[in-house]
Amino acid sequence: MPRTLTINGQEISARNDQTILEAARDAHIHIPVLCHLDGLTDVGACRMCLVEVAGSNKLLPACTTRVQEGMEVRTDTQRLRAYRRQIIELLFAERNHVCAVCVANGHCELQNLGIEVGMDHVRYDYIFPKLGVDLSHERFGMDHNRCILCTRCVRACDQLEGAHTIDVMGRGAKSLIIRDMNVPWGESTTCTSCGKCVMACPTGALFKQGSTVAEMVHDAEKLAFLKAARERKVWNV
Amino acid sequence: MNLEELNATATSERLARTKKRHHLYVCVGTACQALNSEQIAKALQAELKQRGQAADAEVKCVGCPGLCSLGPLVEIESQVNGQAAAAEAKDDRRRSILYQFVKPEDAGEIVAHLDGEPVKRLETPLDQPFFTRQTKIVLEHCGKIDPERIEDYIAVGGYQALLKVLTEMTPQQVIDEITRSGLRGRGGAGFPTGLKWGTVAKSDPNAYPTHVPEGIQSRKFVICNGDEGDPGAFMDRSVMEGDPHRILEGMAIAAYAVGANQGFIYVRAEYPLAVKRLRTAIRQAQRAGLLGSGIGGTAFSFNVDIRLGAGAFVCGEETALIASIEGGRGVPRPRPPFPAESGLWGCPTLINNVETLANVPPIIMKGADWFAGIGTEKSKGTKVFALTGQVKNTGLIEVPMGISLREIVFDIGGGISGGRQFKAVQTGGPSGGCIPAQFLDMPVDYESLAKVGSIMGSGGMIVMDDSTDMVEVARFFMEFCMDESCGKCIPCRAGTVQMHRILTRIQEGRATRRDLHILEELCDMVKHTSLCGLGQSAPNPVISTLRYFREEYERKVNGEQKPEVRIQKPESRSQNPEARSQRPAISS
Amino acid sequence: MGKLRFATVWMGGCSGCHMSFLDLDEWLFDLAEAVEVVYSPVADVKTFPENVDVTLVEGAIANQDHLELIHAIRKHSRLVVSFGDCAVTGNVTAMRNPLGGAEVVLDRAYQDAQLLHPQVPHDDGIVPPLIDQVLPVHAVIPVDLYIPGCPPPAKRIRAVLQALIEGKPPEMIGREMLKFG
Amino acid sequence: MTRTPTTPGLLTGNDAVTATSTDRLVSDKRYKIIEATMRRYGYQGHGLIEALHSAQEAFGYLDDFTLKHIARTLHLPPSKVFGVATFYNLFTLKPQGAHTCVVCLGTACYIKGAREVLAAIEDEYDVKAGGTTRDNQLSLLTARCFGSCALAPVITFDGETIGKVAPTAAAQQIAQRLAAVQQAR
Repeated sequence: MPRTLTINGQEISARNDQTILEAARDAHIHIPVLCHLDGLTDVGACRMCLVEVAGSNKLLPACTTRVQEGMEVRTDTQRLRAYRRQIIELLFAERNHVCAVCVANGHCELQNLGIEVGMDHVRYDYIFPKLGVDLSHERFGMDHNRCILCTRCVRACDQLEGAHTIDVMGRGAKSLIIRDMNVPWGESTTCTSCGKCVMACPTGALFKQGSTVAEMVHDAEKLAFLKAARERKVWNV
Repeated sequence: MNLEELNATATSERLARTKKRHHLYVCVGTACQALNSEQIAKALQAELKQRGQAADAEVKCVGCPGLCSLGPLVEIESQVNGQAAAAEAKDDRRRSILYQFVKPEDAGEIVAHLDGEPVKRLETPLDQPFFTRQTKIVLEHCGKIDPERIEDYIAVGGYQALLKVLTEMTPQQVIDEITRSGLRGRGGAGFPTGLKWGTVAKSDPNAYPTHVPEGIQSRKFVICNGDEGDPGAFMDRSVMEGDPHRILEGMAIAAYAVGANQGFIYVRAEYPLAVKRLRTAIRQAQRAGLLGSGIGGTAFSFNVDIRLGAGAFVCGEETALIASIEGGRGVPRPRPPFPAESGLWGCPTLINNVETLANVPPIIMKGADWFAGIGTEKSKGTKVFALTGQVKNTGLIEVPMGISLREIVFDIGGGISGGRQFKAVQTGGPSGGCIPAQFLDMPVDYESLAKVGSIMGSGGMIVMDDSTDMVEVARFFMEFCMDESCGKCIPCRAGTVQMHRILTRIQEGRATRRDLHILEELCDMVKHTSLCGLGQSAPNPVISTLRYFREEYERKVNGEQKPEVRIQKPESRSQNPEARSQRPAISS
Repeated sequence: MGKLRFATVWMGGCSGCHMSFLDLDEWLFDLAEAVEVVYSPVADVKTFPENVDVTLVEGAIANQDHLELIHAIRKHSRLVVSFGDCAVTGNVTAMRNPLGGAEVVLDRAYQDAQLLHPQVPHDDGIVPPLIDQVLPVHAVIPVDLYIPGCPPPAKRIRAVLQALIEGKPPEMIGREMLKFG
Repeated sequence: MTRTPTTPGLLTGNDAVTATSTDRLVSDKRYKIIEATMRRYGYQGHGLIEALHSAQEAFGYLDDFTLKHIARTLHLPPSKVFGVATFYNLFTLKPQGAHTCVVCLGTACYIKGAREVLAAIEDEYDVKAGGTTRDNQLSLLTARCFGSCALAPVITFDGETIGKVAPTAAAQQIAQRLAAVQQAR
């Protein structure tokens, strides 16, 4: 049964099983996302897609909230813009993101969001944690300095490859992406070297070995393609 | 055990009790136990035996009677037969005496004075405001029954409510009764309990994808949240330790009302005594046919399992708690869908706090109107608080909703200890706020506390005197939230780190007005964008102290921008090449 | 209207931002019409002058000299501009921060990497003492404007300066003006 | 119906169940306790935290071998088991000292000087919170709240609660207990 709702005052109709994010995209309304990736389940973690819904005193993540009849959604208020900028600044301050020397410079979702939210500098203290780079895998590398803990790699490995090689250890600011029991990537016994985690990564945290500055272009769309092909036997080439 | 058998057990227990003239209740709650109260019980027992009074008196190890600061506590209840004693007694049949700071070596003197004058040097009055100003519903049996004997619970009317519900009421009638009582969740947010039960009862277990493990038949679940994580709160622990059957009965009634056959009690592993007593209680209830299949001879089946927390504050949040019971990292997920529609393994799940469930049996027995007659218009019944901090009487109290903070702090609590002045009272733990003196006469209920920027919370109440540094209090709670953040959502994970840095900078005298401004902005953002309650409430201690004690912040931030700059001192460096020979070479 | 008193400063950075500034090519002549360069690595002035209208600061705050100079700059400049990623974020200069203090860097540079006579210069006036953690400029003094980029492209620098000369706030929005790296 | 543990040897490389590791599972009776816990949950994933509790109780900490054994028996990805084991504060991957002292840093204890108590113990034993003394005799930990707030500030020594601890007396109280244990031995 279709639902009618308004987003930013524009009346749109959507299927009842669609999320606000899906409905907005169908109507060509842009909502920024970071932990969302087409083809993976949503976790509502990055809070970039928070929207205002009339009648709700809480901001709701567009990626996990289903549309409802008569919903009035605002995606781009001044308040949301301010919050989004703060969140992106927090990410830049949290680990060591140095765009100038990053493999993903120019192809980075975090960098793009920095531009989108109008970040000209970071107001918070840079934490400068000491984090490692794992180059033990023959084809891929992981630089924890650039990881934003979006868990897209974790989900890609679990949901699309099925290996569940990757998970998160620790908690809070000390969380870290691990393979198996926190072994060097090259020593993982469950990793199939399929590269889906690398495709899923929004930043330069996961990369192909040998890439240098600005050379790492992720292939995130492949994952949605793969999911559709596997589960629905639809090849959207 | 059906109703008839239950009544028979209760009667025979009561009869057995009347045969003993003296009942010696020794508190074996965690605080008193830590002070060797089990030894006191043994010593009393030995003393009774030695004096040949064992047949006449009974020593009972009981849960917390509340006044922990005077512990170990021993209460003596005696049937009075001598004239002299009768004059002192409050009623003509029984008299009660409370002994404080008891040591095992006091046993002889206590037993010797059972029939005569009380031991004056140990006695503390039972008519002091600490006791007389309380209204006990949830804690009515704590301190009166042996939590490790189901017969004790049955003797005071235990499991009557469950059998009444199973034999006389429909699930809808149970939900209506709870709704009419006005009971609200005691875990913090104060959501109407009846409404929650109704939602779970109505929810279709097939509406969302489920993944129930093999061997579990139920498609709806009841969870008792005993993950009492707020520092400074121990209400739930005392109920679990002191009256565990009450919780099982409340859970079974809830399960019947919502249509669940399996329940879980999620308890902090830091509460080993509570876990032990709950395990014992479950075993006893199963043996008595009050848990398991065909409860009380009806067709209703309900099992309860215990799941241990493992040291994660965030697991008090219901979706994180569910993730933990499922065996995973205690990470919350966005709601909706709410657990009432899709919770444990995707099934409709009722999650209630310990204290909420403990209120259920008396509501069923005494009726919704009785309960609704206690408290204020929107906050019914009583609330248990753990009263701690710079107050004379620390311990566990249960008061009617609507009582003023002043009564709690100054009458029940006996005022500020150490001759200092009252400054604030902190409620709601790391999610709550600090309430200053100007609101001392405010009634304690959900709405009033929210209005002044705090929350009811689970019941921690920490009294602070005028020596307390409020910025330090805010920093303390922020450090707590930072350490306990699960790390899933960015505002909480990274925002608490930044807020903590600014608060630390303020404390070190290196902060500017700009820092204060950034702090306030962060508070607002983290509060409104975090995924779960932990993050959403993490800024509360800062917001409330900024609101009432802003001058303490202002005093500390008037300086100029002072980054932490440490300049390397060349002369302090080691210039000895040998000392460095251990270092690996850079290139080969 | 008189000319703007204009300064550029080179702190803890690679001078790439200044190179990019020089990439403004013939527009530099237009700039020279509108501003008077009162202090710059490309001008032979020893002390930072007073009454400066606009100062572009390239580089992060990495040693004691920077620390002293930046306070003088703030004191004497109407508008302080963080010029390039090192000034705005710390960038490459700050990549030593996760390693700990200054000693690790000095050891690496003057001891571990030297085969002959490894020794950290420690006499006064040779190498300014490093500060333990490299800081972006706004962590030390209030900053009025930020030009990101490593280096900021010449077009971006021109857009900012053009606006300042015209007395308007520059519009720092979009990829052209805000991309880091 | 319950599932049975996987046949050994499914994973190759360093995860392979070698003869020695099977020996260890057989010879070390403590694995029987963990086994019993996992059996109680039908060898299903939701028994993971309970299994980790048993293992921690049996061994005092969780080593790689035990974590792998639990992962294999419960049919869980090793990364998930490691993720869970490191999420919760009560699990530790490092061996602890012979004795454990825990300082409560809950609010009630905090405002009654728990921080000073901790500092005094750290000073006396030259160990930081979370660490173990060099002679492996004492591990010093902190806790969020024991719920014994009426006794604030509270510390525990090998599970025994010591209430109303003064900073000046804390180290001495621990020393007494350490001495008592050593004498008993």
